[in-house]
Amino acid sequence: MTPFSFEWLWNVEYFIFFGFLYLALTVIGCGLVFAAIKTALQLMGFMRERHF
Amino acid sequence: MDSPLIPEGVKRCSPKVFFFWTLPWLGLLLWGGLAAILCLWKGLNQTNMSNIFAFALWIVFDLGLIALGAGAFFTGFLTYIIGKKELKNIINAAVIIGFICYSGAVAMLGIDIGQPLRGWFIFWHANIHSMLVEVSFCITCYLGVLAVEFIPIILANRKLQEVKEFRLFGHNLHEIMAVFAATGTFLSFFHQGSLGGMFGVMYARPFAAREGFYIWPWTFFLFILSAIAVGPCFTILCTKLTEAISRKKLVPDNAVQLLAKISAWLLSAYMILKIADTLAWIYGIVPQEGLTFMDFFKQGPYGVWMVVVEIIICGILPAIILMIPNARKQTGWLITASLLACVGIILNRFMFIIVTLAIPVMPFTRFWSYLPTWQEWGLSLAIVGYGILLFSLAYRYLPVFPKELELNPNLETRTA
Amino acid sequence: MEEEHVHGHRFGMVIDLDKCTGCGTCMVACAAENNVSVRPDESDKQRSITWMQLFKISNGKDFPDTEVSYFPRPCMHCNHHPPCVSVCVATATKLDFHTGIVSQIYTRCIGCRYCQAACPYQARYFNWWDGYFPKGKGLDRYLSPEVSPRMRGVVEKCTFCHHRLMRAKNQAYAEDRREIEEDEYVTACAEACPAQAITFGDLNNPEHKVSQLIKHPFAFRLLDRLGTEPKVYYLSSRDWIRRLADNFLPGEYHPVVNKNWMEREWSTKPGRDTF
Amino acid sequence: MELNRRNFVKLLVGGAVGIQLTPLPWKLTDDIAIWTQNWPWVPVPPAGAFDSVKSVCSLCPGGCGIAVRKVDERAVKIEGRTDYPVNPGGICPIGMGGLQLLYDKDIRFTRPMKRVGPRGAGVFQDISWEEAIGTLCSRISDLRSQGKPEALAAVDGSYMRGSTMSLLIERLLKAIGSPNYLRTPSFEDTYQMTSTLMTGREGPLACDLENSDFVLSFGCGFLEGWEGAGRILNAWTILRDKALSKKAKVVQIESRASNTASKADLWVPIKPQTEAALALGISHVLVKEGLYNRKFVEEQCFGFDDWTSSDGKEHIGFKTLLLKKYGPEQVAQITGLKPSRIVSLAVDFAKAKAPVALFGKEKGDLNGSLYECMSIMALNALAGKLNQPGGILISDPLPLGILPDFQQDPVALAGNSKPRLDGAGSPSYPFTRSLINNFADTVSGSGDSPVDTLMVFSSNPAFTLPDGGRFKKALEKIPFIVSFSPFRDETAFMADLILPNHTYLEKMDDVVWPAALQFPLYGLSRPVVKPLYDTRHSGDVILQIAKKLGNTIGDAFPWGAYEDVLKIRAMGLFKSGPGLVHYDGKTQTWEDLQVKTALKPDYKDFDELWKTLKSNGLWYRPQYATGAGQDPFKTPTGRFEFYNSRIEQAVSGNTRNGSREEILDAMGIHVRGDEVFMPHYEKPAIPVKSSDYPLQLVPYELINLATSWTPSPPFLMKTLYDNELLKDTSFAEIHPRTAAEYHLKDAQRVWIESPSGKVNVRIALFEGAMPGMVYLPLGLGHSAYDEFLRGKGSNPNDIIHPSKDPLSGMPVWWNTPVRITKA
Amino acid sequence: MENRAKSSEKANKGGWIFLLLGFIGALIVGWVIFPMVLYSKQPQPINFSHAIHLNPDKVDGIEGDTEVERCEYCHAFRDDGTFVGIPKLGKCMECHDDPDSPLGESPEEVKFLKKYVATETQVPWLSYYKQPECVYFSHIAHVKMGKEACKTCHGDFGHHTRLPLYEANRITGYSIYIWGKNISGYGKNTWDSMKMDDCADCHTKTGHEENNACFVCHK
Repeated sequence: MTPFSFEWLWNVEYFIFFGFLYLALTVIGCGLVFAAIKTALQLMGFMRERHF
Repeated sequence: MDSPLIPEGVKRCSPKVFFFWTLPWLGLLLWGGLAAILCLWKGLNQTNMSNIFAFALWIVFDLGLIALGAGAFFTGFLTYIIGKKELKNIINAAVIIGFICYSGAVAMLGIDIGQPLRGWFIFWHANIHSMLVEVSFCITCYLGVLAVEFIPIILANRKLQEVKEFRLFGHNLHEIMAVFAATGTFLSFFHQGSLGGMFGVMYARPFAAREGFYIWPWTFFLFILSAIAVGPCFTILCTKLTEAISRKKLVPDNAVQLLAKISAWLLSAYMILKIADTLAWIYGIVPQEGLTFMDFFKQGPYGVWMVVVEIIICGILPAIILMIPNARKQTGWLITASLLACVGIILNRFMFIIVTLAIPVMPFTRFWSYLPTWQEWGLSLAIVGYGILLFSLAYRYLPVFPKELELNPNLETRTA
Repeated sequence: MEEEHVHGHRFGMVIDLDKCTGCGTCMVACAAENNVSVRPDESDKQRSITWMQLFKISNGKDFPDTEVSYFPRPCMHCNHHPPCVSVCVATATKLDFHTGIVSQIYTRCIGCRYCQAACPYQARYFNWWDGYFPKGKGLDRYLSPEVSPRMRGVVEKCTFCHHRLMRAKNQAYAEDRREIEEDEYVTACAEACPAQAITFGDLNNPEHKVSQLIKHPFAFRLLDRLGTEPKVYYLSSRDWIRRLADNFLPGEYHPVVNKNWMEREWSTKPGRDTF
Repeated sequence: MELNRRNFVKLLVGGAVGIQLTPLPWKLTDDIAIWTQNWPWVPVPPAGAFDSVKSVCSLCPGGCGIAVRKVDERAVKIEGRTDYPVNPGGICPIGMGGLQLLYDKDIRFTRPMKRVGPRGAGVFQDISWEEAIGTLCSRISDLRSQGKPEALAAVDGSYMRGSTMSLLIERLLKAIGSPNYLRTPSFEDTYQMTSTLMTGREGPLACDLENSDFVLSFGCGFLEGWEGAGRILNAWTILRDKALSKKAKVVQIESRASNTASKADLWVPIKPQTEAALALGISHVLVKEGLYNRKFVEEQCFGFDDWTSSDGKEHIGFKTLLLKKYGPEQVAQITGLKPSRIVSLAVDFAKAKAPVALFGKEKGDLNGSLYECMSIMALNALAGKLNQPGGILISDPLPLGILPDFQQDPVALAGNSKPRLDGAGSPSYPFTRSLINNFADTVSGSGDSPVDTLMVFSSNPAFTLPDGGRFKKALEKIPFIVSFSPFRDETAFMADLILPNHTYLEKMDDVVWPAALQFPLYGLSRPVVKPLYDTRHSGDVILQIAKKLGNTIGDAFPWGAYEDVLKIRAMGLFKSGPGLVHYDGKTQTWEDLQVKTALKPDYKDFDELWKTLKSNGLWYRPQYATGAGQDPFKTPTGRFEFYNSRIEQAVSGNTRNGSREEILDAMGIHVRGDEVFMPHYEKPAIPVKSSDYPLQLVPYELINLATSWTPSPPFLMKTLYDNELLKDTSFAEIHPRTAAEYHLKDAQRVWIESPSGKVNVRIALFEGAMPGMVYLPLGLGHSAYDEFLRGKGSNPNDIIHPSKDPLSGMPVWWNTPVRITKA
Repeated sequence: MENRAKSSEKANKGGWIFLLLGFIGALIVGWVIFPMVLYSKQPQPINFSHAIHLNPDKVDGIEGDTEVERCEYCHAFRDDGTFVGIPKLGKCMECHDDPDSPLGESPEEVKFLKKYVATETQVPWLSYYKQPECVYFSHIAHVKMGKEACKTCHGDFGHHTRLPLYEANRITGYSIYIWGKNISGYGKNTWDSMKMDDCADCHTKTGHEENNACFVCHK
């Protein structure tokens, strides 16, 4: 549910609940994107890849 | 012939043997698949669930799986957040087991609801007061996390490593694993808890109803505790099982022992609280609603013995065994204890689901009984098959156990 | 959710068990009014759908002191934190604070059945099958357009014939009224009961018969001590029936003394334990 | 730069990312969910204009007013009428489910048909109405040309005696020349004999329940659907209200803790069929304690005290009989009650202001025992409560128009002079009008069937007759059977020709004086929907048959349509005096019944009456049906007869046909002397060794199961408990101790076996069942209709082993010796 | 090992094009092709011109001072407050009573008279604004009590001379007017779409939140 839906209530419960949900999703998303971009940069040689 | 896929230097059985090994599990999958199709095509009348037993075998399986899968997030937590380095040798296994349990559970839930195609309503039209919503949110998110944690392990496959993109991507993901571990821990805490909450909040069902703290009934915390206490036991069981089947040592003892020790402490803590909770319930809620503890066991096959078994034989006993260093050092005892603990937790979930529903609340309504149909069994067992299959594949083609080579140096020479 | 709603209506029902004869007209009227389909085998009581259900009860005494009676059980439309509402994942069931009616939206329900597990009155029914309307058999020809037929895989329950409230409102609007009269909105079961055992009305309105009846010493509710605050009340002069309406520890139940019957008016010794 | 595997993967990845930024995945997800909300196979009821059509329910003798809610042309709901004086708003579950009888196509005949499969299989072939009527007519003409019109017979099950349909059927037979007009037995028959014999009045049972303050019910299933639930259950509620303020009391005399017994203020469990003894026992106390109504007995009764007839013969009076044979101890012996209970009942009965003793077991749609009925009548008389508020009201039949007389041709005259096949009206059964069970025995008894053609009207005797399947056997012998049933019932399945009637919601027909109503009322049902299929009103079909047969027969039916006949009948009402055709729904008809002020009709002329009758379906006269108030008794003595001169005449008048002994034996009367002519109790002769059949089968009825010729609407299956019907098996209620004797557990499968046959059922342990009895519900065990009813449960009628009721000769269905064995 | 890596490096050059290609292709499919495929189009049985009927110079007899009243002349309320919706043939035949004498000169009317009036068969109109079975909507509550104009939800239908094609969603069977012409689901006018959110938003804006209770609009 997004704040744009009429079922959304502007009260603290909703903020906390969905706040955490979207936070979790964002973290996961950002994590993936970060890894992806880093990889891309390394591939394009903008960034040194540590050897392992 | 699949040797280029097998991790460098380790020994695996011949493809033929492996093929035959997969057959029974494929069979289970087939059975489950058929059941699933029937249920989706014709509806849930294919099961023996009813208006009385709204929840049944599948939910028991789900809760069981999720509880046992807790090893993943907890081990992850210990490894990446607390920084218990020795657990790095078992974390992969833990993650895969976790992934299996959760993906299996979600798949079952998808078929268990009457309108699977509307499943996403849970998210879009969520009723945030429902514990089940909390559960669904966290489980799906956490499944995502598990997938992310699983990716580097997959990408570590010998063949995939050759592709530079994959190699780098996997590596980069692995570097920020702590973030995911943290997220996973957070999510898991909540859905494990909410699963308990689900039953605790059914205040009109005296057998399940519990007092609590703020919006969370005590079962909320008990479920978390029980899950993190038993999850590691299940991880241990699985690795021990793999070791037994592959007839070689895969995980250094210190890792296993550490897990066992932690389990021991948590299990003991859980037992203390569980007993306290049970007493509080017997002398608090039950009489409040005009019942006595024994009233619940007047009818039907479910007797007090279940409570006894759950708390004493499958709770206190394993706790003690794991608590004693010499005991848990002996594989036999270790496995027995872990097994008991796992049985205990499943029994606990069973009581909260089946027994709760089987006991009529209105004094003049009668007790109903329930037996699953082959469709229900099929789908449930299919998850088992799926788990074993996936784990076997992972074990065969991925470097699941980093220390495998070290622990089995003599085999090295013989590998091609 | 927790908020008590004194404003607006609070529709409720009073069922007189002395008058209830167990004839089952309410069940049939309900099914006919609400497009509940009939399956070839309705003897599978765990799966048959009866929004209004008659529970047969007995005082358990041996011949010739045996006595049977009935509990007609619609949805209780619990007034305080209905067990089913808070657990529904998709907000498919809600307590409307302006009518006191607990709604159930079939097209929103995803069929997780958590509400069934939570409801102690067994008032919620899952559609294990699609409605039974074979082609050309004609069973679909008497369906009412005022209630949408349900599809397989969703939960349904008594709605206090909410569509009749809408019908009454429409009528009122057509006559330039905003408020409706007591007798304009009555559930199908109450209307059909040949013994007039069921009274329906607004519990918030002191004028309405129901709000007077619930003050009667014989009035009680099902599983009252759970705290669900049902809006369905029962009346019975018989003690054993009132005792069966809830769980009691030994000594907890206090009989309602019925003065009328205490005086031994009739020379015959009445074989009833309320005397 | 070629599209190798790697780049193809890239293409896909790009696409996968891109598609997320379009509505496609999201709209699809949404639409698929919406698809599940509008599955094409889930019916969508068409909307339209709402309407409510007023009519009258004719599914049982209760004659409730119904309002059918319609959407455009579809009927969607049946509701009770609040502007109908019989039932204030409520109706019974069967009436409530009535729409399924209209719309469920598989339980109906949709057009005329002829049988092609074997009998009972229900395989038919469509034919035209012309062919159908032609076939029947040629058959009849053949019979007449062979000079044996009496080989034509008809069974009529229409609930109301004197309903216009019955009249036409009897008239048709008479015109053709057959005396063999048969009716399915109902309690009205028993009451009518009783009333005729004791009061000389032939009106239907009219009882003023609403005004009673002490209802002594000898097994009436008030809550099981007695005489139609709509009005009775409302009366029940009125009694409940009074009961709470201890102003009224209901006592139920019955062997089983039925709903009525449980909900009554007092349950008096007695052995089945000893009701007569109890009634006489109570009378004994009244007489002994001088609690009876001296004035009434002395002034208006005959044969109470000992007396001497004109020929100087000494006769004992009813009083002597009571005192001699029915003392509390003696009765206690018979009924199994405590003597004290009998005394107290009598005292209460006497004390009450408006007491009534009622008869008619269960729903009252099966006959009762004549002497038992007389004994209870006698009790009412002793209390002097006949034609009193709250009591039984002696009445004349509804003053409906009489159809003009007609000429019979010689063939008809010859045929009509032949004796009836069932012996009704013969010296053995002087007062009975129809004995369908004898008919069955005669047919199956004789070599080849004396009946050539049997017409069956609105009845299903093959299922409803409590005769152990005798009638079904008879049917197999009858060469040609014609069914006019709208439903695919058991009897119709035996028929060779189907001329389907409309269902009750598609036709105009009359409801003559709803059962037990205390004032005269004439209801007229109307078609609430246009007939759905190619069916025809049997009334019209009879007229068409008569026309086709022509000559005197045709002349006997000069009317164009059935409606014309109804109009003639209504004219009679108009002529008979003032009446009302509107009821406001407020004034309680039962309250101002005694108002003796002259009634002002609410119609100007007959046309208005007829018009309103057709639209509002109602004509009534809200006054006591006490005929000519002052001297209500039209017996030979002009009094209420304890000692019955008509029976006396019947017996002595026939001595030429044999000795008095033989005649009494033929009548099935075992007592001798003056007792024969007075209400008395006779221990029934059990035809078999009690050691072989130690238990007793008592069929019982449920208000939520149709037990007569109309099928139960499928909705009712929801109301049955799973210890009444489980899957396809019904249950026999027996007492746990009895079950223990035979080592039977709850829900166990057993055979219940009587001399007439056996049925397979499950056991339902019930503390409220009298030990030693086996209770089976009527209404289940159909072999016809559709999946909702076919093969569900067992029909007790199949194993009932009926003996003959003394004097009336009707089947005694309430005591069949049975044994029980594990299945 | 080494050269294999090299070759892969080579093939990689310009790989990004494909990534981009896929991306753009997807956008086109999603935004352009999908909407075209999703909806089926079909014409009404005959054309009906609201404009002509509402034009007093062309048609007299359709009385009413306000536009709403003129709408209600055909789209009327019954005595019990229910709404007629698209009028039945009987209503049309109040004026078009004689199949042989058209009142106007439109060929469509002739077709109408021949095909329907003559045979007295109902016109199988396709309803643009039909809400699904699960929805209960009281016109009288909105129009009479709520004083809402017809066009608030139906747009300015009164001035159409041609009935637009009827477009139905192939999956849901809903008329396109429910979701709205714009595939993205956005619209600027109140009548652009008829989704649950649209009803609810209006209720909220007009201060009738209580009417967002489920049972007010669902049956």
